[in-house]
Amino acid sequence: MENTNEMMIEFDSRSCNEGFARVAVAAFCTQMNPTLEEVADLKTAISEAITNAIIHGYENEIHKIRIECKIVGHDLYVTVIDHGKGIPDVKKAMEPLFTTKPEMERSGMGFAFMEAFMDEIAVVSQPGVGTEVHMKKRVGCGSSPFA
Amino acid sequence: MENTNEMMIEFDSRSCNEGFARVAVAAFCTQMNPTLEEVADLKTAISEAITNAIIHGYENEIHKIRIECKIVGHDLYVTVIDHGKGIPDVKKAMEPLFTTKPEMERSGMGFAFMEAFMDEIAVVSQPGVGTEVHMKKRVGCGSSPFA
Amino acid sequence: MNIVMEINKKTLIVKLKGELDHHNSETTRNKIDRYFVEKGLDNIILDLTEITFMDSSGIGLIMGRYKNTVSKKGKLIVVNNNSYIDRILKMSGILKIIELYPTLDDAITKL
Amino acid sequence: MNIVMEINKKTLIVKLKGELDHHNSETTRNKIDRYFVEKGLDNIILDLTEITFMDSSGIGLIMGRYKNTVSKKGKLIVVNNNSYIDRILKMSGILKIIELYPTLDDAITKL
Ligand SMILES: Nc1ncnc2c1ncn2[C@@H]1O[C@H](COP(=O)(O)OP(=O)(O)O)[C@@H](O)[C@H]1O
Ligand SMILES: Nc1ncnc2c1ncn2[C@@H]1O[C@H](COP(=O)(O)OP(=O)(O)O)[C@@H](O)[C@H]1O
Repeated sequence: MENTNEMMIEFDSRSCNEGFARVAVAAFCTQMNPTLEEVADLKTAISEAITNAIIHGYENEIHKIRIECKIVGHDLYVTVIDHGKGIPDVKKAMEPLFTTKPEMERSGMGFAFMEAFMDEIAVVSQPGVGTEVHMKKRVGCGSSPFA
Repeated sequence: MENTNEMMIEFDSRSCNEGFARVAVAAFCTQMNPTLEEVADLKTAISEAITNAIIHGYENEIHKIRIECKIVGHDLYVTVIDHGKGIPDVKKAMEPLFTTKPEMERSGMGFAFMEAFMDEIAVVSQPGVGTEVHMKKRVGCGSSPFA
Repeated sequence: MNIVMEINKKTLIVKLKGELDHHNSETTRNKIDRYFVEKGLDNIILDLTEITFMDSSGIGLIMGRYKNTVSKKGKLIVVNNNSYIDRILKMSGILKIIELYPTLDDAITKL
Repeated sequence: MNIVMEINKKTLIVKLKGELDHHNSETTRNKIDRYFVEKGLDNIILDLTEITFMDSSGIGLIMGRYKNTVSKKGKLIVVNNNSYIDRILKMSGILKIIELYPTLDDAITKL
């Protein structure tokens, strides 16, 4: 249990908070000695999940988005949670190019990017209740965390 | 109510999180178009309050520290909360140079710095229950937020 | 996000600087589209060289501008030489339909 | 936090780089003290020129080293030319007892 560390952030689902949330997660994981590429990957994946909560989950109404982060050794666990409208068919939603908001110029690549940039992703969603995107990434191997 | 925005972070009271917490608050307030000096002031004040929670509130045991931030127009409200041992005499604790941990090379300047770098500070503490440090600062005046 | 636009004959040259996420892509899109329509242009060159962050919202923005140029029988060209943005572009699959050049000069001569 | 130490006669020259907060001050303090004692030195020059962040933990660190040099009848000198760190130093009141110079060369000649 020595090499663990936890943080959580919760913020209004305003698009002006997207940058803040990316920076906060990136700052938290600097203690893992990530490479620049790992930081970039992480920021992109976080950005996709938060954007989805804002535009799909809450459809631009202002409610709370929560990000939970946990470091266990070299593994970073990130969960992005909204209590928005939920996803009726997660499997379909995760197909590349699938989007329910083409009129907003969504590319349907959000989940594909999360899958590409993280090592693991699991989506738990219930219509009318909300969505949780659980992601995991191995970060900063080759150097010891908590230095 | 248009010009408001809220966020909250909660994290383990490990000293390695001090940098993360400062960066998160600074990133949140970039939307207020702060000057470099305002960002520096804010980071110092936050750092003092978090350090106090870690070393005085929890005496280096690992528990949760919470930072609540709210932007209302040009005002930034920040509250740092611990559920640690509390402060028996807040007035005395806030005197410059007063410290209960001289052996840890504390200078007793923490509260003095918070007062100097923020516009307002109020400390609410109860022995055995914990401490809340409420701070306020006017940030980024002369330019409009949420641009 | 910092947007600098310039017109070269029938082409709108757009230089983007900063973070191209969902928050910034909305204003960026509106500014580009207004200019493209007002000036009656056909082509767009999107210079991403100074973009420091991009996610799938950026891909949506590129695709949207691509469609606008196609409907004018024009072209959309992307300029980039940054490896992080390159990965995002490759991964998205849009390079199958959109031309990419490493410098603005290359892009202008290839129009 | 990056610490570079150098010895000049009876003086330990310490160049700090990065953020001097509570987290970093503990290791920094230990490294300085070990060297100061092991090498039997009298004076310390603390170069803060490349410090990007400092709070009252930094003031505690400076005061602690000051006491160590005083007990050896030596001197502690701070080097800094950054206005943000200057404000912190002034506000703390330690400049009433500790000498500050804008460059390392100045500090060395003033010893
Ligand atoms: N947090 C969420 N809440 C509700 N629906 C979501 C959420 N995230 C994703 N979706 C649904 O999944 C679809 C695919 O998402 P994604 O792959 O990120 O593409 P895009 O965001 O471009 O539409 C979305 O169009 C939306 O219908
Ligand atoms: N969060 C806290 N929990 C318990 N005690 C605290 C807390 N914050 C401050 N104190 C008390 O107030 C004193 C003065 O705090 P401060 O001015 O920050 O100086 P320093 O941290 O250098 O001791 C501390 O020494 C401690 O006794």
